[in-house]
Amino acid sequence: MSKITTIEPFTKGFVEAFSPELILFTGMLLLILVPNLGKGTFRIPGTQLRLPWLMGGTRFKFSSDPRLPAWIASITLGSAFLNVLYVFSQGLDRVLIVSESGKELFLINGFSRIFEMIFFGALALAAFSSMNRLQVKGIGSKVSENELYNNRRQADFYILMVTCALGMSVVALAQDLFVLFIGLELASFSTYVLVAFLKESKVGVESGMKYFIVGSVASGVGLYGLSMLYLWAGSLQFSVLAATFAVSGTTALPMIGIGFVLVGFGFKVSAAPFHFAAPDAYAGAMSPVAGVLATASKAMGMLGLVRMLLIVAAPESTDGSAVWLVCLGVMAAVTMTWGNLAALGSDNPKRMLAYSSVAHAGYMLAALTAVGAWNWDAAVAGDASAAAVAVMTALLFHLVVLVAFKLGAFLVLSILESEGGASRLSSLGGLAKREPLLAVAMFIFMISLAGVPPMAGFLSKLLVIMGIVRVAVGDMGAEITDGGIYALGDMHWVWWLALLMVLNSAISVFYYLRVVVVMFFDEPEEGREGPLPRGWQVRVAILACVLTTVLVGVAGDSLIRICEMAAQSLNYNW
Amino acid sequence: MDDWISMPLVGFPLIASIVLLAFVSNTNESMRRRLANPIRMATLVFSLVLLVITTGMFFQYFGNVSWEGISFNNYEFLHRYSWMESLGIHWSVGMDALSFPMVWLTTFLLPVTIIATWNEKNGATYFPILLAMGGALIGVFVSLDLFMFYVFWELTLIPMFFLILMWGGADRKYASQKFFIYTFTASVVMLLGLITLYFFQDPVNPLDYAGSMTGRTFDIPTITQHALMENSNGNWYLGTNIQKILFAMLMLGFLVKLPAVPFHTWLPDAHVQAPTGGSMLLAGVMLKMGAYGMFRLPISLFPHALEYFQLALLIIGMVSLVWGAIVCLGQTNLKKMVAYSSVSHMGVILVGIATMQPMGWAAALFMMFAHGIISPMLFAVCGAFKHHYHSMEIGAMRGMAKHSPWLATSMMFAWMASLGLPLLAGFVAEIMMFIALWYFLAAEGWSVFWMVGPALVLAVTAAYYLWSMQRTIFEGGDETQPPSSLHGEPVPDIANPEKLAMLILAFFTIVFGVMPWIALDMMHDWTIQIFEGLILPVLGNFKGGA
Amino acid sequence: MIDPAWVSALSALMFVIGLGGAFTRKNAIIVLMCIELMLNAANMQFAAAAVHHGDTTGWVYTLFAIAIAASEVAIGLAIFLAVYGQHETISLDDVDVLRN
Amino acid sequence: MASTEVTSTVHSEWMQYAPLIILLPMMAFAVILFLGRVFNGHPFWKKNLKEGGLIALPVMGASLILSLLLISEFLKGNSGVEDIFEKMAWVNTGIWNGGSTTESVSFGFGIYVDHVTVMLLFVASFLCLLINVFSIGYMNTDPINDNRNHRFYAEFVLFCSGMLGMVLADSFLWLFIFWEIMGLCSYLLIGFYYERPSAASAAKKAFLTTRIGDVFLMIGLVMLWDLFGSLDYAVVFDTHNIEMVAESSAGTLQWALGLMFIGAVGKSAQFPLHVWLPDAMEGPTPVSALIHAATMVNAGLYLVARMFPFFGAESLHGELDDLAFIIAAIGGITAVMAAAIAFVQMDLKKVLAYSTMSQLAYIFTGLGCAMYLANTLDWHHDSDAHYIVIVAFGASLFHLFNHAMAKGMLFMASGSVIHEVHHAHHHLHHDDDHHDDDFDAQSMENMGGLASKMPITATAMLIGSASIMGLPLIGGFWSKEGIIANAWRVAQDDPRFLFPAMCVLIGAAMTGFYMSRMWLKTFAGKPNNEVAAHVGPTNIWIKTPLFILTFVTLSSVLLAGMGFTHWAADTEYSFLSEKNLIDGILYEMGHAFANSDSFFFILTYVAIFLGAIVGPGVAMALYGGKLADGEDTKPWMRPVIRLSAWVNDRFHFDNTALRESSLAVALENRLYIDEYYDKAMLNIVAGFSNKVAEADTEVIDGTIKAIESGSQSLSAVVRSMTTGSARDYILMVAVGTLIISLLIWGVA
Repeated sequence: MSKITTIEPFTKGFVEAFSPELILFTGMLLLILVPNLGKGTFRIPGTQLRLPWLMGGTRFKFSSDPRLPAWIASITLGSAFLNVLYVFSQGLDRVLIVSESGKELFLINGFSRIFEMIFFGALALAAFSSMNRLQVKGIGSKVSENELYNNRRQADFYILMVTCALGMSVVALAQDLFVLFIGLELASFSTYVLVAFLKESKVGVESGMKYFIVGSVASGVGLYGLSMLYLWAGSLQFSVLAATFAVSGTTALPMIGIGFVLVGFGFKVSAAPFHFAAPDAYAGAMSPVAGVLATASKAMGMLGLVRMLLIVAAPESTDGSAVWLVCLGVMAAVTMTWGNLAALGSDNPKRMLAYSSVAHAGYMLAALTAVGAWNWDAAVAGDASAAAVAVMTALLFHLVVLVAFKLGAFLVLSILESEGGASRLSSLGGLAKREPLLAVAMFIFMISLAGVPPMAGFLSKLLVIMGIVRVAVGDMGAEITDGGIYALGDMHWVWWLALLMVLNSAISVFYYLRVVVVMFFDEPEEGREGPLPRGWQVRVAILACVLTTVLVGVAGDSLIRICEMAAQSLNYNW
Repeated sequence: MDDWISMPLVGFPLIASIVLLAFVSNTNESMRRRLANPIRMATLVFSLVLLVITTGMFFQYFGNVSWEGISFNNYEFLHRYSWMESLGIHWSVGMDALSFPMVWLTTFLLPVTIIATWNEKNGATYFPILLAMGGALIGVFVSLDLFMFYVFWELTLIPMFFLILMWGGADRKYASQKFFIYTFTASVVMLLGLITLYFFQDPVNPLDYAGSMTGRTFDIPTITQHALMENSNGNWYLGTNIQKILFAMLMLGFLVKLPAVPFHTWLPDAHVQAPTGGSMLLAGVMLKMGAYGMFRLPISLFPHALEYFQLALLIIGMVSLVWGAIVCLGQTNLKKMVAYSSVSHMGVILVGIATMQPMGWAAALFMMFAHGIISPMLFAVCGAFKHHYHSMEIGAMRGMAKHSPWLATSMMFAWMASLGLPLLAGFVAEIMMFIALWYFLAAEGWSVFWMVGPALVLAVTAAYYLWSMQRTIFEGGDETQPPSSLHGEPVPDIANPEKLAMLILAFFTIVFGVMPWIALDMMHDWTIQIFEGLILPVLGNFKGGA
Repeated sequence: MIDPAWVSALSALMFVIGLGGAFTRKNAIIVLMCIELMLNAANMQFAAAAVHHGDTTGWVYTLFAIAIAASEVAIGLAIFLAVYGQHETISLDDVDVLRN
Repeated sequence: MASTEVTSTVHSEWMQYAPLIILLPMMAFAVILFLGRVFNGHPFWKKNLKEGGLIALPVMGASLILSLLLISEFLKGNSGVEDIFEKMAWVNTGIWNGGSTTESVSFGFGIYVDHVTVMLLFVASFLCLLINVFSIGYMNTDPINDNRNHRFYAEFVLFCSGMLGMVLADSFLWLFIFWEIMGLCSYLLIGFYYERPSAASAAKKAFLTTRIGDVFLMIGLVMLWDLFGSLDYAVVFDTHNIEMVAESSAGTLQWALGLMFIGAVGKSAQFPLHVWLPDAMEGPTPVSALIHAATMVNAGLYLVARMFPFFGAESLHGELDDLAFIIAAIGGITAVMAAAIAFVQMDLKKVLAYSTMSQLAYIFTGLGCAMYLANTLDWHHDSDAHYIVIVAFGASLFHLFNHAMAKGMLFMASGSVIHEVHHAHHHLHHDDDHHDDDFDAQSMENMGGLASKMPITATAMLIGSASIMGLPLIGGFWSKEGIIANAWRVAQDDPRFLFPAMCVLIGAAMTGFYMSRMWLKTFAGKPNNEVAAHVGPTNIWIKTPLFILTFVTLSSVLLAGMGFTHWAADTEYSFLSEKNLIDGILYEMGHAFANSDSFFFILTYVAIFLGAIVGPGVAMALYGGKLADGEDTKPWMRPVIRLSAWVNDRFHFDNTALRESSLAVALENRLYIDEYYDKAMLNIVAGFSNKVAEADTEVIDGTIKAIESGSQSLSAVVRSMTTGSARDYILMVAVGTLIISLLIWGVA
């Protein structure tokens, strides 16, 4: 493992380390400025002299191009993504950015990098594929809601996308709980507005309001939890919190504080019972935005949970298993079951995907639970820390590939949405006849979500189950060789989470397949027999998702290794 | 190149079908109609290539492999390529005398199915899907890696799902989903069992082909090798309880696939709604995946658990046998009846396994093979019946012997083969199963009355088959009008490709009925190898020995 | 100087009032106010803790939190306005097109 | 487990061709079926090849010749077993019975030739050929069979293959295999007129009923295999092996043999599995003659006869007598019951069918008695006892032979009658629709006085009936007397046997009655209607076999003289080894008519009195009568007809009351057994299966569906908690906060 370079902000190496964020920042500025470029002049006060300052007025042809903001955003996010990818491929330079007073602010390592990849990748895909989803026409007297997006509002849309990415990357890098929280709020506020972006429609604003109000309450609770932790530890630095937790972690104040913080992140990952707003939000938001919520935003929440639970309230603090073990186990079980059951009867594909996203959150929580089940402190020899790495690998892998097939599914819906809504299952009717390849893509996303081989979703679920089972089985394999006798009950109870998880994936097949059946079996809805809306960008994005889903499913070894590396870098000890 | 499996048998059909499908889905309706014939020919040729390869393997033309005398846990054409190193996953293929007959059967049924359903609608997509189905099925049988096995195991669901959904009967929507979900549910439980098994390996002692991240391996030969190990306390491999629970979890997946009562209700629905080609492959090969899996994994890995569950398996098997047959009697739908008869025949396999006798196992293996030839013919007949008379109800068309002598003859033949007429393929397995069963029961001191139930099934089987023939082949003649579903069209006989398919199937039914040793010898050899190489050394003395 | 413990207690009370108000009141604006109450409870706690620990970071946290609260209000009000435009009410119970 | 060595192998020149006896017809099956399919309707095929009949004929001829060569070889003293496929054992498998290795087991195919084989081989191949000849005359002249005769001949030769295979097989397994093939052919041929619902249901009934027997046969075989580790005759009949089995599990062996006997009961149409045989008469007459009279129904007898070595084994002395009694008793019951039902049948073929049933029952009784004797007497050392056992066994086999010849002939003759009546009917009514009217060509109501019209047929029928009735000196007499005598001999030892003994004695009188009734109603008296008056003579294909068989039946006295009964039963005995022919005949005569034992002396004459005087006498009194004026018949039939007319004149009585009695009604309804069976099938089996099918969908699949619908409604509940009001969501956040805090705090 390479050495950690510690630098202060704006010193040597800072630009390299922060290059993705700087790219995003630049992109954001461009997004604000470029669409406003025009023949505007500035009249020097008191004179008739007008100096052209290129802002406002009649805009130039290129700056009034409705696709311009989307291109800028896509290129910005895409290059940020590529930048991270490049950095990643160059080996993991670990950089710790500290304040002048020595407080750790940001840590750049494999773990944060991979989350940045998830965030930027998801947002770049969403931005790129929204490009022709937002049809541009002049605002007439009678226009459909889709036609309302002139390029000025498009600029807003993409600015929010980029700020969202910025906020998320702050979350990824933060080494201070409060910094993390600020990043989280930045991203959250962006998503609130993005969800409510369809302000000309009832569902749009309603979903935005619900998402905003419930999200605010959750982050209010979380912030209060932070304040309690601060009151207890005197600092919100992870390193300090972890050290303090090891000493006096089991008192009431930190326990409740951690619980409150969990609420804040729980809302982001849409864990039960904080998930209620999520289906409404997904259903009301535009599909690409919903896709971002289900992937990047969820990854952000999960990242927060990981930081909180594994770094701060680390399992070795107590008798080997984490204090939050039961709590998280219950949460995982309830979340995955609830999500699947609710999705089972849902007729709205977007709600269905939302509930499925809740279920996937449950799977990830189960994985996280497994990490807490075993004392993975490096001091304990043997399989333990390797097991924890394995579970974390599974979690990261799941988050990464989720971008491909979850977002992909939403992108398919987005095409239908721009045609006139995708809020009923029957909207998908006859997709196989209308555009076979799109139906095949959707089919691949669905079976991947269900966890059917050979798709990426299967591999990710397999990894998660493997992680859980590995923790549950522990060292028994070796001990059996030495003469140990074990029964089912000797396995850690997280094994039952794995069982619940496989049963849940069996339930989930039911509703995923229903989508497939509708696409391949049912006739198109009336008035939707014709070809689907055109637009190559969204199709390219879907193709990218399909390829990722299939290729990772068939040959995911390198991604597993990348995730493993990232997982290893989560903790100095690992 | 000496890897005759990976690309030629598995990769080639899968890739070819994906290429064909991708090509077809980019074309319009009329183009697709024009493409149907060339694609049909292409898939036929492809599948014949597969058949030539496997037949060549049998005749030792390829690879010069003698299928008899492969010792336990050794495989021919064994090739391992690293696939997902971090998890200990390899692309690992190989065949032994257990899998080879199944592989041959698959490659044999594939062209026959294509021929039998020569005029299926939407041929441009139908035939490539059949080809994909074949590739996936072969993949299941040649996999020597748990992960790979599971991947192919599930992969078979997808083409079959589409076959039922796109070409099935009126209620295909329900049936295809039920089929998928039901078997998927069972196999995810199996997956959890596999993973738990995986982690019960000992990572401390160096394992072959272990994953870099996990320290364990998915390699079936390596894991099977462990089954022979005892720990220092003289305990069973993995210990009593763990073996039992893993055995049960794996068996659940296989029992549902087989299917055994009470996990069988997906089968009638799937069969009744599936198109002929789907039914043929489903009954011919897919059900056997269950039995194959049992032999390959739980039995080879957990002999002690098998001993523990012997009685349970026996009861499940007997119940399947009897229940399936009795339910058949109560059916009025031709295809449903045939579907339930499959349940009954799969009961034979289970009972054969439960006897824990080489003869019983050989009976089970031969039943897998024989039923794999007979049941496609049954379904081909059902399919032709439906195709020509637009009805599946027994009695919708009578006096077939006059109107459609070919179909009547095929039906008579298939029905007779299925009810276990001697010198047709099914008989040998049945009689061997009965001998092994009584051998076990007698050694355990059971009364002969326990034999009567399963044996009376033969009479019940005859009853429903004869009853259905009475109402289809016989009677009627001039007096009975053709079914109203024909709308006054003349009553047709089956078309030439169907005739050809029936002839091929009938021919091989006779061949393997008269000369069972062609396939049985290697199966026998496999049972002897596993008994002397695994069961007896591990179990020592167990129930059923005299 | 007031014992930070009292401030903490007050902040806890504020938090409970805020949280309780958030799910008992229908009017979105009032709920927003309750949320502000919760945030301010946290702010007070930060301030109190900063005093308790003698750590200035707490003050900084408070400042940031206030900024967050402010932007939250801005966003919230904007959304409520839009909601009112479409639904002609901002009663949380009545804005329930999306359900199940 | 016993050893699986093959004991003796004798190679002879003709043994190696023995498989051809089976294979030739089997190949002919495929050839005829294929050519028939291809050339159906072609004039050459129809006229010159008789739709396959002339392909079958040489094949059956070849089989007969090969059989005869084999038999002569055997008679020369080369007896033994040859495993033809020794090198490619049919089924190789293994069994584990303790220890660390498995034992290999194989089921091979081979040819086994002994006295019983040879006897039945001759019967089968001889009758197959004759009936083939008959078929050409019978089937190809009936327009209803046009263009489907190839099916008949194909199935016919397949049947022959099965029958010959069963006889020649060297193990019970292959016996069973060929047995089943015969069953299939029987099914196909009964259902030959597939368009008739009655034929379809008769075929089904035949297959199913025999299948029930077969199931038990199979269990028996499986048990037998378990005892001996093999099903080869050479192994299971080995004295040493039997000793080993007898030591430990004689009871199990009796069970095994008993279960196998159930198979025989089904195949030979004995009570209670007899119901299929009368219905089987739906098939074409040659089929009835061959399968349902002469050969296939003998398979059951053959199977029981094959069990003789067990009964005769010293080591099983006295262990199997219960089974012997059951065999005899079943025979006794069936003999009387079938004869009684035959009393009231009007259908010519049905009378013969019940007669077949009854006579087979005689043979079963005879076998049962012989088995009893073999099992209880110390016949291995006592030469008197040896003689008794051998003669008892031999008599049964001899009756099998006589009955097969006579009954084959009777059926062919009846077929000839039916054929001509049918033709006369059509000729008379000039109608082209062949199967659409009420006219029943098989009913004796439509016959009468045919002796003058069809003299050859009438003669054959007369001789055949006499043989069945056991008129002294003719055919069946020799064997029937033996059976009755042995039954009473056993009854002296074991009072249980009084029952079968009485049955066979009464049965003799009954046989006399119904056979005479049949002949008289058909051939004597005046034509019952116009059709009968116009019946003409039959064709050469039909006459030839009748002619031949008449002589065979008449010459059975020669066979008796040659010591058939000894030879057929005793491996040590060979033809004419002890006496010359004349001495032999005289010995048999003396034995029959002047028995030194007074009991048997009286018994013989009682039996003769009952069978040859009482039975026929009553029949003559009721149905006798002169031919129509101006009609005359062959000289040898004139006295019979005159006698019947005389008896009728003198002793005629009114039997209306009897005919209308409830017994007669019951008999006409076959004692309601079929009805009970049908009801049981309909109510119990069908009802049960419908219930099970219902349970399958309602309970098993219902559970699955309930899980599905249950999760759907659970889903509705879960989803309804997402009320749409943000307030509730916030409430849930608050509640969640509380729970999380409690859980974390609580656990910590």
